[in-house]
Amino acid sequence: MRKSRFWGGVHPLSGASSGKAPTRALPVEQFVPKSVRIPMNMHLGAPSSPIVRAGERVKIGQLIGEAVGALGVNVHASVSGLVTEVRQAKDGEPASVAIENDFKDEWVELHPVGGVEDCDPQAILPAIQAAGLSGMGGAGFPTHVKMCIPCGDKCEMVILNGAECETHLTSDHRLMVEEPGRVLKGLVAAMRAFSAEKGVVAIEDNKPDAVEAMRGAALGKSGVSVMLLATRYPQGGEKQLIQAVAGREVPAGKLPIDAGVVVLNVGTAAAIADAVELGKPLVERIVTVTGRVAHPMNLRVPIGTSVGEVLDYCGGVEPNAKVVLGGAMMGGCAADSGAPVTKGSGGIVVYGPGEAPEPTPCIRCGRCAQVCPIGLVPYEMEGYILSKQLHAAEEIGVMDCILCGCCSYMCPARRRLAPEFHDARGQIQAERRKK
Amino acid sequence: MIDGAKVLALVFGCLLTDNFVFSRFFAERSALAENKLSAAARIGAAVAVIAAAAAIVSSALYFFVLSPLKLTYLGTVTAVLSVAGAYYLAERFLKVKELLRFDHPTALHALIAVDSVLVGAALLGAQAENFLYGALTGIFGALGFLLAVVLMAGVRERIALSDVPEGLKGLPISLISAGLIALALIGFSGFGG
Amino acid sequence: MKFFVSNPPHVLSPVTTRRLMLNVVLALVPAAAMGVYNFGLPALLVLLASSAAAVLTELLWQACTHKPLRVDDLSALVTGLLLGLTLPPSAPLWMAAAGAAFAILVVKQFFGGIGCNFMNPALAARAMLLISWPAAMSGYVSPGADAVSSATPLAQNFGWLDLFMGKIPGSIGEVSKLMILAGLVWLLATSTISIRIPLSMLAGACLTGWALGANPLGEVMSGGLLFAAVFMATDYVTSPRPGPGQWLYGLGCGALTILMRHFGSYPEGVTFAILTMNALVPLIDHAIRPRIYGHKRRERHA
Amino acid sequence: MHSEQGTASSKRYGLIPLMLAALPALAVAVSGLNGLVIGAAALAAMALASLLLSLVWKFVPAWMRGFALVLFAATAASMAQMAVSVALPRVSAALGLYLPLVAFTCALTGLPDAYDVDHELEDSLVRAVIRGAAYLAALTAIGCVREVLGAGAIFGISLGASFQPMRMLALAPGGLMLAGLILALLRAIQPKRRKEGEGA
Repeated sequence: MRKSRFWGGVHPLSGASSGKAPTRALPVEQFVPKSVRIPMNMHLGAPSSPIVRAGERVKIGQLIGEAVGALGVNVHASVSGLVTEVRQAKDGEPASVAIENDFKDEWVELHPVGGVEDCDPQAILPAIQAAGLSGMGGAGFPTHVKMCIPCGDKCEMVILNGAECETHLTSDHRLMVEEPGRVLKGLVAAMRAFSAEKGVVAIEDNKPDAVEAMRGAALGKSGVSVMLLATRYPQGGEKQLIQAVAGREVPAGKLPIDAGVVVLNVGTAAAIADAVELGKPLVERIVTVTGRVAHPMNLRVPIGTSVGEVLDYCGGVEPNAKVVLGGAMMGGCAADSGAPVTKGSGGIVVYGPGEAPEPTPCIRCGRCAQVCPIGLVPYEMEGYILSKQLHAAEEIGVMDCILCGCCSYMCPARRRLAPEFHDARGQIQAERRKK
Repeated sequence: MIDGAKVLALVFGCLLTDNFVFSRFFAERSALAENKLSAAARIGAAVAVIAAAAAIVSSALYFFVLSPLKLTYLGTVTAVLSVAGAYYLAERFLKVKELLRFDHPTALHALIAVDSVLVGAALLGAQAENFLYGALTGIFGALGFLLAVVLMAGVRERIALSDVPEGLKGLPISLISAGLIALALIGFSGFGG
Repeated sequence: MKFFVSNPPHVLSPVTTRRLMLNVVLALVPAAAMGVYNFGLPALLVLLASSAAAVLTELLWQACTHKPLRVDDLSALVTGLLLGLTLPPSAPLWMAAAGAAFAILVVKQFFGGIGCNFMNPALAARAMLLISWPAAMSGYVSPGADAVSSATPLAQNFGWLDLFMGKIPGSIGEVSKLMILAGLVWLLATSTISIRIPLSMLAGACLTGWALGANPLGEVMSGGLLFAAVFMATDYVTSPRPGPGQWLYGLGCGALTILMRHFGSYPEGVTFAILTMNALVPLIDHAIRPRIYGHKRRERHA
Repeated sequence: MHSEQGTASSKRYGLIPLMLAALPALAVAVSGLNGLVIGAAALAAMALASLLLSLVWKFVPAWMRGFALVLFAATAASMAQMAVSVALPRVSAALGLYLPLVAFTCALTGLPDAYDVDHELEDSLVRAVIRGAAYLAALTAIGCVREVLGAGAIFGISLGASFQPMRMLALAPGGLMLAGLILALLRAIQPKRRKEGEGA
């Protein structure tokens, strides 16, 4: 099978020390937290509004936060027990609901739609919306919005993103190996919802066991195939995946559906299968805990569990460690041990403390431009941004940047390119809103 | 009367080795002024057109009017008048006013004060062996000027993003850049014979 | 418990500026060693003088202007070494030092230091020396034989073996083609540079030489062309960004070199050719931009 | 942009704008003698143009004033050129068109602007002479520096064969770089005027 390519890209922590080695063969274990604090802003769009009060008893899967606005997403209780606190948003802290686990593991009454193969395709989307799905790859785009296709557009192909190109993470890998059937059911459901003819599971070639498992599950399913991709970051970026798998580009400023493609994370697909066949909302996800912890693990963690509790279970961390939610290339840092596991966090990676090296002047070596998967020239954009010429930076494409961090990774002068672009995009967006 | 090798030498000389900006120092200020490539090309083109026209007019006046009448000592005044004439012609027919963004009543005064390339070209046009060489000098000199303006604008765009020491910012570093480019263009000496 | 917080990415490629510069220095070692072997002590002294002067000038400037001391990035050493290798072994030491000081001070630091210069410092310094002291810069000595001076190392015919081993009169680092190629292999193997510029420069020289009726391979093998194609034209700061612009730039460098050799009044044109192309780099970068994902070509140009 | 600068530079009377106007002089100011002669010609042209201006200004109609300025400057430059070509024919030939060119641009830049001229006519002659003298000194100094360092001689007298001059300084690249350095130096000397030369 063809190993498709996209532009640029890097091989962070390549080879034996890819960071994935410690957890790639570890089966997923269930983690049971003592308490959870579920934030209301795990998705793109307006935060959900809490509909429970402190002192109330909730069961697993019970709606606790209602979607607000077009890009809103429902939030459900991930453990059963007593609501101890409903915190409103203030000082940059999001609104959240804290629940004390009573370990009774009680579920609310579930309302399945039916089997993915034979249910009413019209009922799939409402089920997904009710289940509170948002993209599990990290960006947190509401799944029902992604699957709501505007009139006139046709989705020809559904791509399941099993690339997992980020360093360290093995959660999607383990999901595909252990539950390929569930993942595939999600794909079939999505294809039926769109009446799409083709479904492709795209997997990097460093996960042969996942490929084998998915191929086995896809056997006999019409229109479904498994595609091998070169192992290169950011293979799993939505735009890069579409370029590699479908051979087309998403037009600038548009969504994948404008290229006739919808991309779903494998984790999201599994959640779709649960939502349709079992009526289960999204209340837990697989998290890879690795790096400088005593026992690296793949855990199935209820949403809202604190990072500190998970890390303690894995052997604890040294003081002042750096705890990254996600992979090394794009993952943000957890400020403290109270940070919750969200629908989008595929991993908790622990690093020792250590300042980033001091940036030195750019030597225009062009390595950043060579690895940019979008075809941008990062050093020029940075030059314009640093000399306060935001307009010039915009002209050469800073708004097209996907913040993958390849340029920062590559830069021999250690310049903080991607964070610079992140801030510049924020400023430009703020200016546009003013107009 | 027209020597092919000589014309070639003249073309190369005017464009590269004897460039109005890099070796004749005619037009340092306008050539070194513009940061934006597009703006530089626009202004440079407008000035180049006037310079070429001035050189042709001045050369024609010198060889067809002043020389026969033995009035060659009026060369400088004629050259300046040619610039004035060329400027008014260009302004009328080519709308250079908008290109140069002049809105000042004494635009001519300002233009000459800034760009000695105009008077320089006109004087040079009158200094050649005959009218043809004078006219060619004007045209290729103007083209060379345009080349210099565009080259310098490109370099200045880069300098604008650089961490130039405070005392050298602006004109000094532009002059040093022009000096380095002139150093490079010395390699073309000898071209065309 | 509070955690340590920083911006992603949390891993960085092991290649730093210093590592890249070190790669260049290592790539220069064979050519330098061969030069010293062929020409003896004077060559070594010239190399030492130019390198030391470059490093010292950079150090002094940064100290005097209260800028962070960055001599440890080795870029000044590279400049000094490159300049020294393009000088004739008979060059006076003060001249080598003056050239290196000019390179660092005027061409590099006046523009803001590393990464800001638009012209290759070593080459600009060589051009300065060439037009300032032409006699001292063209006194080429044959190795071995005592002081047979020849005006131009281009004009004579040498055996292939001599050419490869550097048994010909010429500049210290430019004579041994074999050692230059060894340096090229090292630079490519460590992906310090890409093959684009050296290859296109040699191609440009071959094509132009062929068009002018000269022996294309002879053109490439004579003078400092090979050395410049590998070490000078590939300077990051003064060459276009990676992509088609580099091919264009290389072709221009090669073609101009041969044209200047044949029509110019200086015997070796490679220095001026690359400097001229350096001045054109901002325009090349303007004209040739990579296409951005999801955009049609030329769409963004206002 | 040009117009602002043109009027602005004639309103300010520092050395920097004048030096800018006469940059072409650097092309030929490669020896002390050249610098001296071209500086003297510029001084004479400036003084003459001021004199002419103050004599006839009242009779020039307003719409012709801009043009008159240019004409006066050209006349003064021509006269300076003629004087030099009679007195020093060889130097005049070496300076070529730079002599009238520099004299003309200096005279023009030295003249007050058509609009504020009424207030400044009285002392314009004095100012022209003072500035011209400073300019003369500067060009002579630059010429000497370039002759000594670039050609190993001073006013034509060789400094001996053992001194190896840096010939670049006598050529165009050296002239441009030297001009840049001198400008930077001037700026350092008159820090308050720093912004003035910046326009160009």
